[in-house]
Amino acid sequence: MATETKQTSEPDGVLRLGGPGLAAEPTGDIHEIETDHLEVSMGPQHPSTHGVLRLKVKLDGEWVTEVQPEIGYLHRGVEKIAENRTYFQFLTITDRLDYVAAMACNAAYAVAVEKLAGLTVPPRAELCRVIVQELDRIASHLVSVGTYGLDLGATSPFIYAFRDRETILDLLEMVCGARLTYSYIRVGGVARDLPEGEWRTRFRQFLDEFPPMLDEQDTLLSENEIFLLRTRGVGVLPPEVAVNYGTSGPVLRGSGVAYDVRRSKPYGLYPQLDFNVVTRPTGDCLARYQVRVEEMRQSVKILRQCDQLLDEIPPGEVLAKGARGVKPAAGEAYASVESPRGEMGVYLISDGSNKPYRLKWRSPSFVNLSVLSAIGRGWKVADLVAIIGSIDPVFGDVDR
Amino acid sequence: MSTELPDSPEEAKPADDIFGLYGLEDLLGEGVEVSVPPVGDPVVTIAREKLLEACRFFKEEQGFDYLILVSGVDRGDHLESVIHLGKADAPNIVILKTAVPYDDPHVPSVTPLWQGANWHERESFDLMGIIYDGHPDLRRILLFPEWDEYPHPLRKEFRLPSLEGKYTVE
Amino acid sequence: MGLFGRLVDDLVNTFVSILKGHQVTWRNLWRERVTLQYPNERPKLPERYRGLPGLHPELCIVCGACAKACPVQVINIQGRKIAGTRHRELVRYQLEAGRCMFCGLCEEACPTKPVKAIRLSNTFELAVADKSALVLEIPQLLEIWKSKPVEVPEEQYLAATPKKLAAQELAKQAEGEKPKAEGAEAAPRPKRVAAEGGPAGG
Amino acid sequence: MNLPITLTGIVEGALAPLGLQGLTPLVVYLLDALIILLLLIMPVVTILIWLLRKMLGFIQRRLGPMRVGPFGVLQTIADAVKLFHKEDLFPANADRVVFALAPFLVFVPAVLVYVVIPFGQGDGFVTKDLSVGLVYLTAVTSISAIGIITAGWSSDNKWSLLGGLRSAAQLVSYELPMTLALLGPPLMAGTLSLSGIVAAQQSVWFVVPQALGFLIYFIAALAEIAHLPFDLPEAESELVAGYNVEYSGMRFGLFFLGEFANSFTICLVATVLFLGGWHLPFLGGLPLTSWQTGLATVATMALLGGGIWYLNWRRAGWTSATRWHWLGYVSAAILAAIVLVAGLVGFISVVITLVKTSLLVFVLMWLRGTLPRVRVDQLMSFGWKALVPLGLVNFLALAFQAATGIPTGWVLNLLFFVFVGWLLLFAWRKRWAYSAVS
Repeated sequence: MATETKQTSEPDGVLRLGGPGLAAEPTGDIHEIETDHLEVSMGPQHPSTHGVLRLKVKLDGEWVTEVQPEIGYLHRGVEKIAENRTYFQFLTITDRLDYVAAMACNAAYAVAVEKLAGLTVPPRAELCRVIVQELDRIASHLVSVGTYGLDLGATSPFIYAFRDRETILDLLEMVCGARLTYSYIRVGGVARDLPEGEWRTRFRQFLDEFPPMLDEQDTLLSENEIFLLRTRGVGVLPPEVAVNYGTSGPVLRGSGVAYDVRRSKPYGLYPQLDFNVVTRPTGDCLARYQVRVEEMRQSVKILRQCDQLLDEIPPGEVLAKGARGVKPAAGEAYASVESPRGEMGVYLISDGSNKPYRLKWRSPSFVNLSVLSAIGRGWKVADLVAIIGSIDPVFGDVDR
Repeated sequence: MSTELPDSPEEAKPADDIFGLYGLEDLLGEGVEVSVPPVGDPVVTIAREKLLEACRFFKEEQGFDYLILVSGVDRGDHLESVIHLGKADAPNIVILKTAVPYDDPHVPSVTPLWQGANWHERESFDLMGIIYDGHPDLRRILLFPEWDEYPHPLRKEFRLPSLEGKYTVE
Repeated sequence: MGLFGRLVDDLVNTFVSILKGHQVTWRNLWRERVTLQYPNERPKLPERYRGLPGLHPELCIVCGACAKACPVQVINIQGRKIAGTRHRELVRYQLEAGRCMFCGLCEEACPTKPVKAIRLSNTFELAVADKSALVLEIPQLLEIWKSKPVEVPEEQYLAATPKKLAAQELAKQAEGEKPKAEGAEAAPRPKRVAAEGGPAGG
Repeated sequence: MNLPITLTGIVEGALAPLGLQGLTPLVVYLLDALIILLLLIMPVVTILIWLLRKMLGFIQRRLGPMRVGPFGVLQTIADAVKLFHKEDLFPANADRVVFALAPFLVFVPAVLVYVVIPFGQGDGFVTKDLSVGLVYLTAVTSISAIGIITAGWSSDNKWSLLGGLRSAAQLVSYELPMTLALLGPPLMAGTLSLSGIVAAQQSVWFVVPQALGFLIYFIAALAEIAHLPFDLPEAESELVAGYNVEYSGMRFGLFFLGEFANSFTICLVATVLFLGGWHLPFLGGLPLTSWQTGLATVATMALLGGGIWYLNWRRAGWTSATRWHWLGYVSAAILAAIVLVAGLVGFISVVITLVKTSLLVFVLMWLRGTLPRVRVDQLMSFGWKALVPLGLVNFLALAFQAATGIPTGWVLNLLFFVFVGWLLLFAWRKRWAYSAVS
């Protein structure tokens, strides 16, 4: 098992990381045999690039000597579209960014516009936001963890994860009528209050049933020796490099940096809630996987508190006055939320009209993926797949 | 070296304390201006010659080690390169802005300080047309290399087909 | 322990971990299935489900709020004034379902009461052989509208349609009365509505 | 008991008027092979694929195939029909001859193996009981490696080349421990004929004195047929589909069928060599002719399928989802008739063999539903550092025992049993609480 990570400082002063394969240079007699590197294009149609990622990979046998991500296959010019939509209308487009966790996209945009326009969100709406965001975080992590199993060849965890995710999607569908493109968190609040009755029962049932299911599914992966062999010590990302690259979310916390927007730059109801920022010190694929699993448990913890708060905060107004035709004064604001993939920020400039003058989306997947060319080299092809899976990019979010 | 920070973000940003808090007095001078807008975070406007120096100051002396965002803005009469800096362990944000004329859109790249700027700057170059000097690999990232319909689609001159309402009453 | 100890530990761990995994799959082998055999078993859609928008042409007051609220501009409305009154009637209503993203902003913007003229239905099966079949006209839209149950009885919501109001107004005009007050009450002014829905043009 | 009309008789009768009696043995052989292919391999593979998909589905709380035929029994046939309809594509720069031949190199050996395997007691159950059956077996199964390598190479695709190379390395490495383990039973039985080996297990199955060998064989064979956790040559998440990425239509179908036929084969071989073949403690088989073996096989698979069917019914109930109702009933009726006829003729020994085999096949499916895939270097080091030394030790102990009569083989396996028992105890003492997370 390869556990060592090498760092080399190359002439241009750029820090490069990589696996044990970096040392696999031919020595002695092998020099006499002329060998050539194999250049392959991994993706954009490839089962484990999680969408339309294309990697230009240079292989020396099974060793990856160079990896260069090529993105943009899903670019839809969302930032330009934003300049042609009203503040209220653009919210529906944000669903299409990180389509695995659209609630976070809704929230990031809504928080930014509220900051710019000085809107106050009603307390009940804040509670609804936390609940749907955390549910969505679990759903998103389940996709990530499940497909990670699939990347490593285990099919069952994927199905188990999607079965649980289905429960969450049903809950969210009851809340907002859609399973992926929620458009639920609106500028100034939420679209509608949470439904009562059956929804509440099923929500509580989910909170009770999910943790054992998660443990069971986790048994299949993180307690399996083959899985550990494939992930432990693979794709190590040291903390200083992770910060230098600006990574966030499980990728950064897997390297031991306790940076979570919900704690670092608190928003909404999060300062009142009790949860831990999950970190793992090792920075390898296993650490990133474990952070995701543990975050799901933390989300359940948050949701249990929210379940109590639902009784304390009475139903009432859920959309701030004047949110529909919001017209912020000229100015600019940067606001961010913790999406399942990390710091999802929106930099918004207003010129006083009803449409954004400029909107810049700080997508966590984009930043996290940029670290791949640094940590992806020096490993085997199979490890590269594991590393991509542990970074968990979503291409709606990367390419925007 | 970093200044001691209060716990909550509200305390961290009283407008009159900004210079002391971020140690901006040392930096102020020719080509560096500070403004604290009513909404949002403190903005430091920097001439592009001093950008790298200012970034190094923020990173190494003020502990702004976390690069959030590098972006470009088309202000109508000039371009603007905007850098959002944060800290990995504190809520502070500072925004660095550099004005860039249309006919000479060059800005020093901050990749020597933050590797993470690499893709942000490529994107800004791709969509906004700002050229980052010293960038190791400045080429298109989101659009395909042969894109020439309009070189930099996020500039204001590039207009999308208008979305007229299709509502008619005779 | 040393090397031998580590070896034994590794062996035990491997053995146990693999058995544990098999234990999990074995347990799942006997659990109830979760598959829904879709075309034969239908999903139970929640009340708030956002499917294809449907329109009731009688209820529509042709204010254009839905067209203006739509972020992707799939709604195309043509109306005309009913001669001699303040009311409008629908001539043509087109909805390009192929581009619709089911966000529901049109429904939220619709001002008619007690039932909205445009409502998102439970229809989600949109597969067609030809894209042009996805441009929906009034008859199809009405069918979709009616596919979702309405709580209000039909006589009640059809009591004050623009056409009926216009007919009343004309009748009153014929009697020589001034119908202004009633007309203003029945049809909200489009400008105010449009502002609420968020104007897209301009 | 034999049916009144024999195949030889029919062929002789047909050839005699043409004056070609001399060709009778050849034609009979060819027809025999054809019957084996059509009556044995095809139905077995068909039902096996369905079983596998059903079991995997149940493990994952799905239903598996449900549409074609009742509970999707005929899904594999529908897939095969679909594959036949597909265009047979050749990549532009492919080596056309090699590319076209490669699938046959994989599929044909998978079928050829069945020639020497005794399905039941008596000559009727084995096509040709070679005196060097085991040698033939190991030789023929190795051919499919060539097919995979040439498929990978001739496609002119970098991914399939990688898959081919991986498979070359893997198959060559695991051939060694597998053969070492396979040498155990003939050492004990004193013959290379597979029927002889089964006959030698009348009193005690070889899995008892050669448990270690059985384990080594099973693991190595998993790698040989590229089954999870060793399915590296076609690891779809890494190499897209490995060596068969460029194949389409029935050429791909041949790889697919060959793969499933292979998984059946290794289980069958394990049954014959280690699990006592048709032996039960006190039941013998009845003689049957070779072509009736096919019927018997189908019947057993039908019985097994019936079990799954029952499970499925318990779970899903009857739905109108099965569009091909009538076809399903017809096929079920045919299968039932075959069961009846074969039952009348008597096929108990075949049933025993196939039930044992099917249990092993279930283990394969279970593994497939549970384990992730290992990495190529881990695969290699496991093969060379664990399996080969163990295989050598096992073989030496057995050979020493055979040569001198000192029961070293028994001692080794006793040690192995003690070790496994100790592991279980250890595991139980830890109350399965071992957690790798910490």
